[in-house]
Amino acid sequence: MYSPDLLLTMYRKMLLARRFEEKAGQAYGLKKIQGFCHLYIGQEAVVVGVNEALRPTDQVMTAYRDHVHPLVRGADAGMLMAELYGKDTGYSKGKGGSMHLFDIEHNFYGGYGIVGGQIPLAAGMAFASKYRGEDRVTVCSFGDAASNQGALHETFNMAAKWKLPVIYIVENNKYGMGTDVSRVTAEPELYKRAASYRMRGEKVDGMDVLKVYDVMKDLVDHVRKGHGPVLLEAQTYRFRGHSMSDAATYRTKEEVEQEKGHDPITTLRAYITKQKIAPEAQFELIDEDVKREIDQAMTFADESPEPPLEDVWKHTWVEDGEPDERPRQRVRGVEVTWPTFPSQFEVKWDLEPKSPVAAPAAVQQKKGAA
Amino acid sequence: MYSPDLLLTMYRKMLLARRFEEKAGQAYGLKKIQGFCHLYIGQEAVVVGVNEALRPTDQVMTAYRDHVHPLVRGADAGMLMAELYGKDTGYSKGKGGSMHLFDIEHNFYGGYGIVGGQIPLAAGMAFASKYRGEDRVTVCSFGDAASNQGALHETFNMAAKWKLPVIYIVENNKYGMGTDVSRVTAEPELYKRAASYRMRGEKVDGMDVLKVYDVMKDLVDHVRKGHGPVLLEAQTYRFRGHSMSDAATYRTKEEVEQEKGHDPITTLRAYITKQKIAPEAQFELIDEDVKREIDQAMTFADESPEPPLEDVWKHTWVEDGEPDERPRQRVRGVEVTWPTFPSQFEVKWDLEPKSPVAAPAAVQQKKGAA
Amino acid sequence: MAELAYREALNHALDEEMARDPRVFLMGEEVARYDGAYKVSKGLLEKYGSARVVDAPISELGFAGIGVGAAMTGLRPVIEMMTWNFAILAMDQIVNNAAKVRHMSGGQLRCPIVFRGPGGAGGRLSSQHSQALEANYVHFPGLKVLAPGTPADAKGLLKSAIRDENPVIFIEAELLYGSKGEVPEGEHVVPIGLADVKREGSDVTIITWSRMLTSCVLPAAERLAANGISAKVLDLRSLRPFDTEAIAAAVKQTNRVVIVEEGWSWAGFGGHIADFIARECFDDLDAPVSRVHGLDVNMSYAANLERAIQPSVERVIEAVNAVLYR
Amino acid sequence: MAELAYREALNHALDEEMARDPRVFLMGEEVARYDGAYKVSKGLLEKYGSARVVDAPISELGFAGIGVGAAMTGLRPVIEMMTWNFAILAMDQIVNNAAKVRHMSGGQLRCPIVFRGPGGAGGRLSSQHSQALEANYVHFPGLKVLAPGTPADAKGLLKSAIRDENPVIFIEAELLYGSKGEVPEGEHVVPIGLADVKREGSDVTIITWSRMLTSCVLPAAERLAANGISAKVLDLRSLRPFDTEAIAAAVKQTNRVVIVEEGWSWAGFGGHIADFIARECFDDLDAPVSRVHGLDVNMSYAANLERAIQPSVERVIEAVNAVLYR
Ligand SMILES: Cc1ncc(C[n+]2csc(CCOP(=O)(O)OP(=O)(O)O)c2C)c(N)n1
Ligand SMILES: Cc1ncc(C[n+]2csc(CCOP(=O)(O)OP(=O)(O)O)c2C)c(N)n1
Ligand SMILES: [Mg+2]
Ligand SMILES: [Mg+2]
Repeated sequence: MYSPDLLLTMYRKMLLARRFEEKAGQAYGLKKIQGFCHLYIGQEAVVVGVNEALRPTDQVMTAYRDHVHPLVRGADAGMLMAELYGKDTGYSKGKGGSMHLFDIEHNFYGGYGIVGGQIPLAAGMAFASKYRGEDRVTVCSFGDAASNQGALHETFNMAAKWKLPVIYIVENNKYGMGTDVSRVTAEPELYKRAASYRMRGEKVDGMDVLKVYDVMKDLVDHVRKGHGPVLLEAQTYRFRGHSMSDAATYRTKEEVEQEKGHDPITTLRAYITKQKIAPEAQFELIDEDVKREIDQAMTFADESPEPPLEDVWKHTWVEDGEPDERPRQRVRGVEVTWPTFPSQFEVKWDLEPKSPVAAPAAVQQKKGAA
Repeated sequence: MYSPDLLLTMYRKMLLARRFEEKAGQAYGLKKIQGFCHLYIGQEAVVVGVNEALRPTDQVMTAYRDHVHPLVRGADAGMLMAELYGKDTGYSKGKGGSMHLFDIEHNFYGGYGIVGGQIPLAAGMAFASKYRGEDRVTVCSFGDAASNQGALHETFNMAAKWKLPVIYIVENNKYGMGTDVSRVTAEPELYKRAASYRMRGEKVDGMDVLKVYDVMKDLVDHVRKGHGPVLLEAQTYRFRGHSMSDAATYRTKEEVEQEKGHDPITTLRAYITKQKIAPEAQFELIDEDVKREIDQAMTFADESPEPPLEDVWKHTWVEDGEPDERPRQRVRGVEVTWPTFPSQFEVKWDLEPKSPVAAPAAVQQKKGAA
Repeated sequence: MAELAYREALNHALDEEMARDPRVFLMGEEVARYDGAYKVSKGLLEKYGSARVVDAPISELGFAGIGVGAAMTGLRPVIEMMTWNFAILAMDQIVNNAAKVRHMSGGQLRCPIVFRGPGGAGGRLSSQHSQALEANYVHFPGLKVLAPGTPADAKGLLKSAIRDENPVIFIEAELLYGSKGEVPEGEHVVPIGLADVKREGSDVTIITWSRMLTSCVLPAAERLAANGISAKVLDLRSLRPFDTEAIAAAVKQTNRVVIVEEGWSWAGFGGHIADFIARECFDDLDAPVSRVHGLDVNMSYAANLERAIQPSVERVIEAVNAVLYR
Repeated sequence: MAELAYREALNHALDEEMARDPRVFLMGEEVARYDGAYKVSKGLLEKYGSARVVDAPISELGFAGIGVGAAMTGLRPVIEMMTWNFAILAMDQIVNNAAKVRHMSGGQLRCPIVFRGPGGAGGRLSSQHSQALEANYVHFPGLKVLAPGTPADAKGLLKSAIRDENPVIFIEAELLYGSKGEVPEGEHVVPIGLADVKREGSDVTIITWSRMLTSCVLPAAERLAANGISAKVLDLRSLRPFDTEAIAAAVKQTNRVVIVEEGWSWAGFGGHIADFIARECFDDLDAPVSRVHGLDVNMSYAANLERAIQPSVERVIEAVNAVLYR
């Protein structure tokens, strides 16, 4: 059913994500990373299951728990870590840090710190795709707690009404900081919110990468066909605290231990083994390979210089004629393909196909009508 | 089934509302009223049906289409009109005007101009009632278009989760300014939105005051019993434009004429007549009485002085020891009963009855955890 | 030259830029079928269709953010705020996303978007509907802020705003939409950052922008002239960036300055300009900079109070007399 | 006197006011079971129960408005914003309802509410999380704005804020929560509107508020003293209203002024104070007022850039030398 390649890719990516985050956590302990730092450990099945159902040209964005989303899209681990370190070789030249990773080359559009703030952006990106007639979907993740933001309500309504090609993933890890989602949410079954907008809503076991992948395949198909946006609730769990400074005493040891029993990496590995798709030795190769990649990333980040001081003046505004930065090109010296959008095209979309109400005759008025 | 007294009160109030608005419209034409002025003509069944199901101590608020809401609560028509004229004898001493009527004596809490902005306020008022253990409900109206504001989503969630004694009335008059609600709303059956918050949602024919009254009786009961907030969609129609400067070409003459066929005042009068509750002569008495009241109101507004110029400096802040204004007392010289709230009481409400999750041990942290 | 109303000038700018560049679209409440609450977008729906002239629900935060997302991926949105009073709801998307996304992405993204709509008093609208809020946006790095006071500047600056690679806050004046003025024919683009001398003079410089130019400042200058006082009128038009050179030159020439703005004084934009002058042109000043601004109170509905709260010709004349020690 | 951390001082103020007045309640994200994201509300849930210490969902606009409604009907809410960066989402409720409801009702209603939470940089948090936004609130009539820089002032001013009959914006400093200082025992209330001389001096006045007091200004004054320059340090604490008399007296005494603030300069609060001084104390000034402020760019994450963007002891010393023409 699943190709060995797909399964092993998923395995490798989940492991890469895990190891990256573990190292990030250690680096935080050493004060190499500072500020807020939100690890994704435990939730890997969501990001990987989602990503493998997408095309490289699809667009992805998320909140501040964002290290892993670009990583599984193909971002350079060393440059991600360098960004976490605040180094010149980071994706944002050290300007964004942990919460604001961006890898546009791989269609990863960030990394946002205001809870719920990215939700409208994704609809806008989907709007642009539809406007230009592109065959592209945008995927936007947010947390369970973000679902109580007004921005969600406003955006879902427009996305649904305009049938925008956007997939919203609520990564329901049961807590927003220290608050159990059901303590502050009248309808804690979050996917049910979709109905208010006549939007398709689904839930999935977010600890099982294959289930995530399966439902996503279906949803991506639905959206690509022009049936409008969807909301997918992925039920998952973060094994660590909300951020590095969270002692996480709001949940019991037992609860955490029990959830750790559903480690998505272990689960997939067991599946692969059971299906006899790969021998133990192959896992060992992958483990080593991942370890090497992460070690290199750490060394790279460690050895990278700070950004030059005069950079404080850059990138608050776009100066006349200033091009966009292409991080891997700048840092690694490779030629990258960069997503470009046409400046001349025809807009064929009729966003509001004629309804029974006739357009009004234009009226000249002396005064506004608000 | 309905007492004659109730029926005739409803009739009188709807008529009073209608006449008040007609005169306001005329005064606008004469530039005695300026700025924005939103008439309620056609929607009277909603406000009266709602109001008659309430106690005087219940609290009411609405948006900027607000002349009639205080009127049917018992506000002084002359002082309301004076406010529309911007006179010193107005409820807000001419500071608020058409969009910001307030009559706290009658528990009418305003008159707000930011679409959707009053929705959280009502929940806050209901919060205060519940906090003090009062047996009081708060009713908040808003328009169909307001239902797409994020404030609604955020507030409904909290109101439902905390079981606040608040009733939301969406006065669905089919248009927000020139926009048909179904053109911008993915789920145009607005009462269905309640389900997203596990809230009770109902719809009612808002052109029939008795139907509105009936459902409201039931809903008020539900809310007073502590079952949490409700959303009532009253399907109604405004016979005039959105505001005085709206030529209303976005709807057809036929549509307007057809809706005018459901005039709520005519409908109630026919019912009363059919039930042989009141003879024609009694209606004539009421009509005359209403006419007299409105005429007096117009004269009063006309003859009232402008506010004194030094008033610009008042009421932006509360000065030390400054009491609240009691408009009827100030203007009419009568002693009024003013809603007061205790400053010493015991809070017995347990907003969040113990859930399985234990409260965390307090943790001292070096750093914030956001 | 054609005589156009302010709203028509804006309409022409939108029309020309939409014709020129398919990436430009207009979104906001009532902009399509209703032709705009203030008729600025008249006729555009018919011409450009429903995907380029989009009637949005009353969801300011949401559609502001949709604009930002579209701008990040290659479009050039013009987001109409029915008034800037309502845009307060959208401020998070404007200041936390539009103004910061280039920076946070280390220059990978840009956000060429225009947020436009009327600011200031609309005439008898009381407290919630009468605010001149430019100061709140001028504060944020990453944004440009424009506030034209004439039809020609409205057109020319809106075209520049749409072509700019950065987020631009474009504040029109609710009470100017019907006002008329000459607008150059053909391609008329006013560069961002240049002030304009709307009247030459030598005794005092009056610095202003947006509606105050025609409602108070020019009439005051006229009356001052009749009294033998020659007032130079400098219309900033562009608030961020503003034209430091033009201001410095005017101060050097007249040594006396009055700043006139509709908004409140506390941490207002006029105070920023005054502070700039006091520090950068200290030696050229013969008197402290004087300011005329909306009274620091909430706006009243009553006609007489509303009048008293707003800057007036009389208050401008008084301020000029004060800096001239007359 | 007890030595307390800034967060403890705030906690005591809340605790005392809640004990004193049952109308006072605290609402915000994580304020109850988690004891507050910054532990300001530690222990209050246990003491006052879940209706008086309320964990809200992440719905800033909604719960700000709920606070306003509760304040309009007899309660005295304290609304915690996890940081002021997030409160931008709630700004409409703060400036359009809380600040205006007394006025629009012609004095029938009042809105005694405190919005409080940390402002300014938190340390390596990049652009969206590091903003000092007092200027945006100071702008609006109807609001009072406070920004204490020491534990004693934090406690005393928060008590005043809770007792005030108006909406109060109470800006704490994220980086000060752990800082310690003497706090008078017993009932300690600091009146709104009074500045405090935190160090006497005669050559120059440095005006500041919030974290800059201890992070830059006092250390700079110390170093200046070693170089024979006597700097007076005036801590405003209360931004709206601010202490015009204390400022005027200080300017009269020292004739030279430096204003130090964390936030941006454009239409910032420092500019407002500078403008006040330039106009009201023109004849007492021997040099233009100088300002030290956060650089007018978006905040970077990188340690060296973040440091460069913020005011520093060096920049304060430099500014003092400049006004002394040294
Ligand atoms: C508007 C806003 N309010 C509050 C915060 C502080 N904050 C950061 S993360 C967070 C919890 C979010 O939880 P959730 O959405 O479930 O995502 P998770 O962290 O679990 O991935 C909070 C309250 C913020 N960043 N933005
Ligand atoms: C936040 C905000 N956005 C826009 C407006 C302008 N406006 C005033 S009324 C209105 C339409 C509201 O329609 P609806 O909610 O259906 O109420 P109705 O007028 O039909 O009673 C609009 C767009 C406003 N006042 N506030
Ligand atoms: Mg979560
Ligand atoms: Mg409507």
